[in-house]
Amino acid sequence: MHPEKQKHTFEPKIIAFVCTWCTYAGADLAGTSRMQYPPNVRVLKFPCTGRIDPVFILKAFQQGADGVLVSGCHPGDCHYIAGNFHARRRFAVFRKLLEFVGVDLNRLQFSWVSAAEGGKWVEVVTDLTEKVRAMGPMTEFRELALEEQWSGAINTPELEEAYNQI
Amino acid sequence: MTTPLNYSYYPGCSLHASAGEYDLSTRELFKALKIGLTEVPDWFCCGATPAHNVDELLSLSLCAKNLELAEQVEGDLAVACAACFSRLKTAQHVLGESPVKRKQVEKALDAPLHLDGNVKHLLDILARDLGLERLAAAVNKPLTGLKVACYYGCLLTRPTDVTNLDCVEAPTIMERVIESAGATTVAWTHRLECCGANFTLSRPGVVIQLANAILDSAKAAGADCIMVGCPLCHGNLDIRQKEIEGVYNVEYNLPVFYLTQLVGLAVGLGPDKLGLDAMIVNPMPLLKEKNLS
Amino acid sequence: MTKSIDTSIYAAVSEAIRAEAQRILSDGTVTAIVGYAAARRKGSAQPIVISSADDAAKLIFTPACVNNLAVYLTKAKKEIPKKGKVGIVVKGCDLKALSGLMGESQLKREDLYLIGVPCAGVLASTVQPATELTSDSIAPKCTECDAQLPGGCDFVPPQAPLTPGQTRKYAAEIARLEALTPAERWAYWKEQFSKCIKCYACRQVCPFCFCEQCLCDRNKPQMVDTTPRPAGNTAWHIVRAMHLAGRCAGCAECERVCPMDIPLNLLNRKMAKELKELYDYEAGFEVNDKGPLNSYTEKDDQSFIK
Amino acid sequence: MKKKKMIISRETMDVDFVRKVEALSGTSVRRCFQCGKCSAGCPMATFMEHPPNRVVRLLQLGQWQRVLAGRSIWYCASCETCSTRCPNKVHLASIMDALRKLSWDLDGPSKESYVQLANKIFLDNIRIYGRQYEMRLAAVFNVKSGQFLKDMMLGPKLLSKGKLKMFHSKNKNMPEIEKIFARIEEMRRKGEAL
Amino acid sequence: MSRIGVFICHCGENISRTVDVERVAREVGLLPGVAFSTDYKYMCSDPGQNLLKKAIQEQKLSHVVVAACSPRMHERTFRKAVEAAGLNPFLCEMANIREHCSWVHENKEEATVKAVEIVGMMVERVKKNRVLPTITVPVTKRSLVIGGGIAGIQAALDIADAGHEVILVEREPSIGGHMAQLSETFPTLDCSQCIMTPKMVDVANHPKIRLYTYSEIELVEGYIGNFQVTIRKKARSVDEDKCTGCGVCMEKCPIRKIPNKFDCNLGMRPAIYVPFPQAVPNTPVIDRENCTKFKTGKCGLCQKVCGPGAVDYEQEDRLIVEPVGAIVVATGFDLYNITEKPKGSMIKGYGEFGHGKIPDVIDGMTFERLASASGPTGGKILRPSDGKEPKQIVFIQCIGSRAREKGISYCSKVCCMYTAKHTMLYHHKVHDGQAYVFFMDARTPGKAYDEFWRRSIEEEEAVYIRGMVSRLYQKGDKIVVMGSDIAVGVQVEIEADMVVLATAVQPQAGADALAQKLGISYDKYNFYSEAHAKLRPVECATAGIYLAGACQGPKDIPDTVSQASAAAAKVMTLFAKDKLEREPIVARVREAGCVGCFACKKVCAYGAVEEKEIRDRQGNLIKVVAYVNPGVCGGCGTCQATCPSKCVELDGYTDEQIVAMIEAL
Repeated sequence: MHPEKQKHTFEPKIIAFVCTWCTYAGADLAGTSRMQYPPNVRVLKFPCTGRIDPVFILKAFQQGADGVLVSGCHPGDCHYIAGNFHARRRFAVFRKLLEFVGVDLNRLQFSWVSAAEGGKWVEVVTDLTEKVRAMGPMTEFRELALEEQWSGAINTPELEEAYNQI
Repeated sequence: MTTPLNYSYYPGCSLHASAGEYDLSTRELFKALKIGLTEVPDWFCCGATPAHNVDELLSLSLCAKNLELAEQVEGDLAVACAACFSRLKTAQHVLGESPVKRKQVEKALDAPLHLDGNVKHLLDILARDLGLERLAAAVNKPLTGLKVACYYGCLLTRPTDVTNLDCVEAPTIMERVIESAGATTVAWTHRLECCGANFTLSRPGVVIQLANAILDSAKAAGADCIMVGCPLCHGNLDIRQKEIEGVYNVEYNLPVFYLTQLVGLAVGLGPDKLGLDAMIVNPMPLLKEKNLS
Repeated sequence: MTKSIDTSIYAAVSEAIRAEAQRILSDGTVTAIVGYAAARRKGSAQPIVISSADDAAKLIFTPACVNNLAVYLTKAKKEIPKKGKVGIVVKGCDLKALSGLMGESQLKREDLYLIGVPCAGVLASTVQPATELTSDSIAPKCTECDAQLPGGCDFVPPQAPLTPGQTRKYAAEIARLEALTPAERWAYWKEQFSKCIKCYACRQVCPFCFCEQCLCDRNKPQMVDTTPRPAGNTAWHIVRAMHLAGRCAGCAECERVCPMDIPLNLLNRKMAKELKELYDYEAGFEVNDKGPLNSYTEKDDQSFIK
Repeated sequence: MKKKKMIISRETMDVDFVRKVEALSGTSVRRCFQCGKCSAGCPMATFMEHPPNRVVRLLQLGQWQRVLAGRSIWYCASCETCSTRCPNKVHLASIMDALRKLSWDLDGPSKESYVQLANKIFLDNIRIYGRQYEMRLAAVFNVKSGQFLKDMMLGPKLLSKGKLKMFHSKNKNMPEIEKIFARIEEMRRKGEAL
Repeated sequence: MSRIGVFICHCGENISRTVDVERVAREVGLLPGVAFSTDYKYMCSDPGQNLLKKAIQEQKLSHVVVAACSPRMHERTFRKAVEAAGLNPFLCEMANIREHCSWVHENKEEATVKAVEIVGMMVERVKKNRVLPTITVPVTKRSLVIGGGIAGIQAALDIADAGHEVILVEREPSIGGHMAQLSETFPTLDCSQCIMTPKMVDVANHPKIRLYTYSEIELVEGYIGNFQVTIRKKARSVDEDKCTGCGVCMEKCPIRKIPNKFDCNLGMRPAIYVPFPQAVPNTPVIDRENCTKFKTGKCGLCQKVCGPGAVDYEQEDRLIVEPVGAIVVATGFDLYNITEKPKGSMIKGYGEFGHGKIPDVIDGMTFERLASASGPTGGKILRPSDGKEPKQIVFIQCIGSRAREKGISYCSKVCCMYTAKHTMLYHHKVHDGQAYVFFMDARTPGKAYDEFWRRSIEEEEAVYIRGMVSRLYQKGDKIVVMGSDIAVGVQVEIEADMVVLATAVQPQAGADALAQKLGISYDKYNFYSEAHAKLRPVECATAGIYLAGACQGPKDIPDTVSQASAAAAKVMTLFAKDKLEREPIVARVREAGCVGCFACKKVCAYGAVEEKEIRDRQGNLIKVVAYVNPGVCGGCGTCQATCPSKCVELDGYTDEQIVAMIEAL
């Protein structure tokens, strides 16, 4: 018995950067346990959260992601000894930077999901999807990409025509 | 520097009826200890066991309403009756955990819920807020030589992780409080056993059997008296004691004090201020014997 | 209210620098000295490299000596350090950058002769070189300076700078921005970044941007859009701030040289503030083996992680 | 009830009823693995025809009629010893509450009428007076249960000790109480609450 | 131009039930660079793999994407197949459309669209994959075994018998572990010490085994084939080379009343002691906390009486570094106890049983010591409180185990059997006594196990009561047991003389700290995690580290010995080759761009980054750059994320590959 599926007008794109040993395995466990979660997430596998460059998060937003999830092993459980500890500092600082330039941090989630936490994976992904869905699309970077220099206002008919012909 | 202690006070129905001495002694004791106590205006029954027994929604709604009323008075909510205490705490817990039930109760009250206030049993206030040291300092007439069996009953510490008064299986808070008042406590086996509670009305036979086991255990451990924090326990152990003695053909003669009565004695309050005359098993011979009256 | 700032010691400081330079060049302690000399316009100053004791008289220190000379030891004049030990005139802020560079294996302490200057502040980039130094004309970074007297140098003139308490300009601006909503902040920075013409002067002048190939110039893969358009500009400035986090010593050269007046140091200061709050890290005179983002403790804050 | 053979099939196992119990009690019935620790510690087990663990067992089999027909649930004192000690975190005391509530709704097919009667009078008292008056509670109970002489010995003694108040004081919140009762009834009528 | 082949697996119906595989194949086939795409019922089957190989050769494919289950499942399988077809295995990637798609979604349209996108991402990624040559590293053919219980002893003997050196490290002063404490063993009732002590002696005498007792693991560095292990050899205060084991010191020691942990604190020992008479090595150790010499500086009697002059009060902890190629972890278990636990701890105690304060309520191990002929009572079952023989004895099973409320949900596996054994031992020793057992389920799978349990009831007259106990309390010199018999449906009360609790098996205290040193994973109870529950039950996910015994989960002796031998076999397999091939997922430095800031070196947890001088032809130093030792590199990529100019790249996870995936969104 399943509840009637709700139709949404906006389906957010969520990108998840995960480590292969814990969170990827946790997501696998969610699968083997046949848990259900929204299909909005695309998973990118890394050996370790230590490998995840903040630039990837930026790149993901620029490529149209509405939400980004970064998830790895719990502290002390890193397969590579300390990658997640380095990542923890790196992202603690990076999110402050993004916040300062005006990115709503509700779109950027960090989590520890172990290989045994299929349920937590489902919860984290579902929560983020629903949260971002409620917030609507991430327009900031997308609008930026469409803009030219000096705010990109196309304010004369000639320019407009020229632009349209491109 | 210590900040003055002030509480809103929920006596509960029994304290306005059969357990009037509990109410009286609580008010007098707190006055003597300079702890403020303001009765919640126009509180009503928490629903007690019958309500949650057959109608949880009603029970939760009544408790939530009382918690709302308590908000009108400054301070944490002090509760004397163990059953009221357990019910109010449980309601807070359940409504905090279950959004479904919370919604239903909000609807029944037609008002948003106030669940953040602290609900504290008198024991908690004496042992933690006031502190045992300050309590001991207020003792004028230590209960030296009085051997007390502290009876917790069911509801002071239960449910687990909800009342948070003390360890659910091995509580010591009553012992600590009354030892601070100079009394000796006895180790006995039936501290946490049920007395039959509200079956006193519908199935008194049950109560007589269970209460007998408790009295027997306390007597066997060498106690002079029993201390309780619940009017229902008190009723079953004190009011029915003579009847029990008759049924089992034994003699216990164990006065059953409310904790506020015993602590009140130690603080130096007279029998009239503690309602000792309302006790069915007359405590006066014992108190005389121990030089406490 | 405008308060004037006492720069009377600068003359004596200049004198002391010249004498010391004369000495160390003559006795061969150093082969060259990087310092400041007067430039053509009245009151202005410019960096100079001298290798003869005769040129020591050219050295000065004035409120116009704004440059961070550390950059001359790394990429700008890479050949300089190789000739032998080099002397360098450093303000406190510049010294922090040097310490950072030493921590990142770009310089060795034993290759340097540090001439520290007691500094009461230098001029803002927005005023003319001959302007009097006041609480208005002072460079914003100097309002937050905690390093008027450099420490651990080989030589520091004995004069002590006097500085009045001042409004911390970056702190105030950071607080103002933090109080805004994310959307308002985004609008603010969008406006600022849209001015950027990608001239990379900020990169050029930064002592820490010593990479031979900048990530932002790479095209395989292209991590950051290289064209001077808002999307790429925003990415560049975010990446720049992130790469400098935990390294930037606050010399504010980036902001000074920006032709479009983008408040670049604001981002750097914000990062510094966060690192202070999170890991109690501050750039200082001591050489750290590891920066705050190259190290960790097991108890680091993780309240933001689910 | 005579011990009838239990015919088990999908039809005779009333899973919906069990789900209702689980919703009301907020605890799982299936989780119980029948260790019997609840029955071992239950002060009332000797008065019950089905000890607590068996009440849960019957529920697991969807045989609620057998449970409600007996007096076990009405002999539970709500002391919560079972819930406290259950190794499996089955909150049996809440299950008992839920069963009594459902039995009450079904107008009590149970044998145990005294406890139900006491509860009923108790709740009526709250609705009418806002608080409980033990004298009235006892008096009405004795009248309604036909035990006119029960506890006769206690009455005068208690009265003399001031333990039974004959009169009740006024409560400003009485209209509120009535509204709460009414709203709950309304919700139930509309099916918004169990 | 790449010629990518995409293979979509149905996984029977596991994928095709919710993902329209034909449509995925069709749509992916249109992507630039995709030369071939198809779907098949079972890609991992032989015909599936043949299909893949044939397509590579016939279609001249340059890269392969297999869209199927999780790469954690079959990446190896497909990379092997690709290699067999003549392509470099690292030109093959898997798209996970089962665990991450078909199994977690129900809507076919949504799942299909997602699958297309997942495969599309992997297509873009694989285009950037490079040929990676396999890396070979040398293997140090010595192994470390941590823990000297039966698991560690068995593993050490097996490996040593195969001719490889073994370093055996034990925390306690003697090897033997818990098995040395047992009296008899089920289901044969042979004496534990009779079968255990010869093995302990074998260890001591084996030329290939180096034994470090009273020692702990301080630090583990390196990787499979090349670990560097630092061992802390705690100060024993007795020189092992000089000591002859005569025992005079122990006889003369004036401190005699220290509870002996080996005897579950029932017996007493002196301050200089061996835990039990058959200890290996038979060298005493001074318990510095209780020794008068160490407490006050006076005494020194043991040194005076020691003929060979072995007692050395100045001895200090020593750190020893041992290079090893493989590690067997055999740290065993500890028993749960019912005492009160700190507030907020995951595990709770048993207040209803008095929190361990009733003296005659003991645990199973204490009963073993009472029953053991070498125990403190010489094998007599006597009450700790008054030394009387208990005539009514109650055993309660599942204490702590299967008790979600107490924080442990698992079954401890051995208690049913050892309780049955206890009833027999009791019946043999106290003929007029009666044993009762409260139990929920009797779990007796195993050869001759159920027969053993039935024997305890049918022949040894133990009374089994199906039901649990709610409360225990002291009443006079009896313990009142309030239980129930759920078969009868009544409460049961027994006035017992003694109660034995079958408490849960837990990992050793500090198991998590050791796991963190080793870099292996563990579950929420701190049991070590195997790489695969069924197919790799003795290996850790961390290569080169193997598990034996109860540190991985509750086990009885036969299971433990089997697993220890299996772990030893794994070590021998590793040692069978001189060089080890390893995945080439390692970081490489682009020296041209490296400016030598060594941020990479600072963050590398493996110490894999070295400094390398670049010189011109005349030998002049041009610059110093970073160099990653591929043998040491763990492959986490933290260096790359840290490098500001990205001049260090992790093969297999390059920026190009990752950016390609992000851009494919």
